[in-house]
Amino acid sequence: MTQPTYNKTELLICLAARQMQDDTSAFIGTGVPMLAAALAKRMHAPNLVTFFEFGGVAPDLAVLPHGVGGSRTYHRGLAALGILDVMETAARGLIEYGFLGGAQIDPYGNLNSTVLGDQARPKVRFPGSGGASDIGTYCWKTIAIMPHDPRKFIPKVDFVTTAGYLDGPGARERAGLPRGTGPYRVVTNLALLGYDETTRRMKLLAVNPGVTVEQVVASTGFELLQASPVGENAPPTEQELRLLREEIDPTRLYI
Amino acid sequence: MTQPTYNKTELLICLAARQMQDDTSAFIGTGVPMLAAALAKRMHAPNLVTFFEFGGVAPDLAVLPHGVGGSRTYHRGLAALGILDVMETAARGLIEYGFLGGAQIDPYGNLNSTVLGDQARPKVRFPGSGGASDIGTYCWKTIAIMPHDPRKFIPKVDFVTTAGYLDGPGARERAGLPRGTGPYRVVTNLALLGYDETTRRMKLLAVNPGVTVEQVVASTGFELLQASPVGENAPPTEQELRLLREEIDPTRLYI
Amino acid sequence: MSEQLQRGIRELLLQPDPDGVREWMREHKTMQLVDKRTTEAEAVRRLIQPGDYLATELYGSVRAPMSLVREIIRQGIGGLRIAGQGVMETELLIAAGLVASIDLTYQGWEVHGISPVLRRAAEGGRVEISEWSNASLAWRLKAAAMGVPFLPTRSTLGTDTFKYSAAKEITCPFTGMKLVALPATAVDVGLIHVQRADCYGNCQIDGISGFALELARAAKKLIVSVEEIIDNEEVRKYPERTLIPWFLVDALVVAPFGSHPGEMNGYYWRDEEALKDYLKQIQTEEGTREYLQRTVHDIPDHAAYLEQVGRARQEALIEARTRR
Amino acid sequence: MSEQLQRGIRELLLQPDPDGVREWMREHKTMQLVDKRTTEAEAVRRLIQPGDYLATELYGSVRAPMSLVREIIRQGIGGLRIAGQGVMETELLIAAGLVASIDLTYQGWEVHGISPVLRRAAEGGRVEISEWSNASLAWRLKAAAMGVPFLPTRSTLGTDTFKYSAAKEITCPFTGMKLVALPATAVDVGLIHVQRADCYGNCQIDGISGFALELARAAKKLIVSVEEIIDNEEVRKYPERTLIPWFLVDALVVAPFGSHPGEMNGYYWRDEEALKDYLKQIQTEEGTREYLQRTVHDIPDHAAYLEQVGRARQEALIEARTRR
Repeated sequence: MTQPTYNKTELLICLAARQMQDDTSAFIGTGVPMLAAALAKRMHAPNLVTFFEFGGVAPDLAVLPHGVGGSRTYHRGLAALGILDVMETAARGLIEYGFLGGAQIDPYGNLNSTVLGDQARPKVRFPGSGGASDIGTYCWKTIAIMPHDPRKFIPKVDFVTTAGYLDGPGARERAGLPRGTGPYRVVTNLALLGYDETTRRMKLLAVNPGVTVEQVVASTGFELLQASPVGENAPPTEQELRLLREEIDPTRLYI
Repeated sequence: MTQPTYNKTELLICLAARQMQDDTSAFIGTGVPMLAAALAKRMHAPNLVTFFEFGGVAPDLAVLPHGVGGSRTYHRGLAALGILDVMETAARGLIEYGFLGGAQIDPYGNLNSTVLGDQARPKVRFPGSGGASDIGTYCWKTIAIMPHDPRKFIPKVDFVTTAGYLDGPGARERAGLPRGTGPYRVVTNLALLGYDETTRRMKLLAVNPGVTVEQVVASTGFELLQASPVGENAPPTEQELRLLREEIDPTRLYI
Repeated sequence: MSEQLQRGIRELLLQPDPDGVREWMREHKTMQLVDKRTTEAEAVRRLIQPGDYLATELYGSVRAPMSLVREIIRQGIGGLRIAGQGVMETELLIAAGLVASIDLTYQGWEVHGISPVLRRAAEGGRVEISEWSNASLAWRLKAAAMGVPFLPTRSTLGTDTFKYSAAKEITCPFTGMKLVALPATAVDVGLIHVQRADCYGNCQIDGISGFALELARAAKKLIVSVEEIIDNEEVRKYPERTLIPWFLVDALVVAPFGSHPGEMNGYYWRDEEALKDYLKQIQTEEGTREYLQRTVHDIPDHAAYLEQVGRARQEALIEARTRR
Repeated sequence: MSEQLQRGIRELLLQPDPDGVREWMREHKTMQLVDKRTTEAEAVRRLIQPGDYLATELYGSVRAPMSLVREIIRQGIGGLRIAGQGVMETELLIAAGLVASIDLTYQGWEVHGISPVLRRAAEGGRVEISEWSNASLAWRLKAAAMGVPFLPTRSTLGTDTFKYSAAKEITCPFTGMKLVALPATAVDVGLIHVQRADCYGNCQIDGISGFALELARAAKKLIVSVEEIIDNEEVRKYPERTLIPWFLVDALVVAPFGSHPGEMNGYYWRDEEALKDYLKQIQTEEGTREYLQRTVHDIPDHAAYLEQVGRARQEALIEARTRR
């Protein structure tokens, strides 16, 4: 059996989908997280519940939403609430996973989606926190989806839009963030990464198909811990790809 | 033309109704305030809007509610909200009048609807604040409806359930209560009372038909200021009584 | 603002603990769509322990979870702390001697006057009472629903209602205004009666929402009783009508006439005759005992209660209901 | 908690003032049931002043009050402070150079990437920006809606988002927990687009409510645009569907396709073609000017805008709408 071909987005979706357990809930943004949730529900997590920022809960996702407030975030859903109801559901500890992205990430999983350079007169202005800082505060486990690039994986982000482990063990708790929360995974085009339980620093868990550990290290702008052994992520399966292409995103809005 | 006969409740309703201006709003409890609002709307204040504690707004009142949460508080109303939405509407300064009652009232309009005697082991236990303390905080003008009795109009209430002018001028503001709020009128079976703008003490404005100033003074357990001259309240008119008996409460639930 | 900040003299009946509640929620709540229908007996047995902190919704003789309250009495679960915004629902619990302490805002009968049951309990020193305003208790639930340990308000400033509460004065960091900090109440058990839900617990309410949304979100364990079950398809067709989503609900009890002798908007009117009978009986301790014996202890469940009410009276109440 | 409490370094764009807002509300809002229908031109002229603090709802290209935003640009009302939770609605105001400062949470295009308009304005130092999270801005509206000067949250603790805001850390008086105090924003003007209202402004929304309830209650002046007017009888039949009651609404603008090129649940789908055209044009300053010239300045009103869109395209978008 030949391995089916797939593109980078499809790989990210599959890797992200595999991180979510059944019978849990995920705070979902547009793009990869949405498709990952849809895929996870069809594969191993039929009872995964999706929450969308502006109030949508558990939609059918028959047509993919274009944004986190779109009508497809609650079409045939179980509830159509408001932004605060969803955020407060997370605040009460009821949402397990939260998806994040950003222009920069540091070894402690702090994320920057605000500016490069000075906030008052930035070199590059990004959209800002949006729900990211809320998600990073309240969801139990956050999963960052990032392109793997040494200019993005850097020792210190220009701006901490969303708190990761801040400056190390105990820092979240000292800052007043909810007990037991924090970065969980980073899914990139090269690898799957996690965090060391003691040092709270980023750790390479598994490389993507055809990628070497050296490539990942070279693409990371800070010293990367490594699991022993470093695993290898299985490529998207035929079933995953078929679901993605035929059922989840047949019009190729995202993939 | 002979003066029509009326009972005490009918008189209280008419006096209370006459205190409310058109194009305003009133926070309404069951009993006299509800009938007063219904009467005011049919007489001089067609645009008076009624708010009920648990969310009812501007119902038709075709059937009188039995309680502040009943279905008749929003039947054919303009909105059916929740308790906090109504309370916060008052908190934002949008509700003009609030009706209150109690077992005791003092010269500054402080009201007791909690206990006689010690709170921990009371001589008599009353229902407690309910919405009274909220109404007394947020409505611009509160109107108390009370039986006139020297044991109820006393120098110092056993328990300040609801803040009147507390201990005098400036006390509400010092306590942090909203600027410009406070007791406005007291409607009793004997008289209509207000408050002196300087001393914030209760003041006799007008006696009820057939009642003398002396009777009111004798029925008040503290020194009562008097308007000069003290007016005389007109008795319920035939029109008021007809509306009350034929349209507002034809089954005599309250009157 | 050099003035001394005041604090209420009562002890908290429930300590705010957002992180503890988060961990509890994560461990005990499920996102699974499972049929949560059960009986009053089973729901109460499984979810309510002696000493729990309870709150009921709505209020008075309106949309009140009476069949659940009667079952608590039947099982004799005592030492309860309650948020006492109530008429008959909480009064029955006090009457049965099951209540140790009350975060009280109102216990009475509105136009029908004060509560003889509360009078006997309070004047006899048999319950510990903290005083709150009605909105304050709802904001305390809201605080828990928001996952914060307190919410600020201006309500009750300057009163003895504040003094005999467990609230504290604070100063606004922006304006210097004096405010009351209301401690969050993530109650152990919430009891709510609604018109409709699907079998998973997605609940719809006709008319005012009272404080159902706040209580449902503040409760660690939530028992909902419903007049009728609707298909999940109906929920999915009108997702904005889901005021209480399924994952908040731990048990769902189908209880037609569940608010009896109170009313239920769109379903039945209040049973004036039964209420008058009740109000007469509770004037004395003996009458109260008789009432509880007859309407709770002598009958096994809500079905038997409805038989006692009788079909003819039920039909009359349905006929007299408030309609759109 | 001996640790030093932090505070954000940005100045407040709007000072919380509950008593001032109360007095403003009492003087300016009316409880009267008057027909509030008017045009975009009249509503904007009467209710929006240069320098006002504005907020729009919903978000993105969804249920957004686009016809009102275009009218503000047409009238060139500048120096605005805005609560920047937006995609096209707020981006257009920034593009037109009307925005002086932003309480920003998100200005971008989600899957379509970052905002070239915000980039040029921010990188060129033409707008002052404070940073907030999405929920924080909604809670700030909620604080104003509750009549309190602040609300506590745990969100943004430890971040630069907090550091570049105007929030302050406080300590919980019950638990000692560190919290962020979010200052209330009783905005000068709120702009909301909804599906339906009666002529008095009793508004119904299909689907998620976003932060419409909070904004409507936080706004000193509220302009609502609607897809269609319904009879007051419909409102009275389903009073629980009134999410924004009439007395909050100062002007009501009937604007079919008012969210175009965005979508409107139950009414029309998003106009992908128009959005792509827009996204292409705003890549450059010149393109942006051209776009504004063509879709705003060259045409007198929303009716003319809809003619520009064309009937055929409108029908296709209606056909593609999300249905129950």
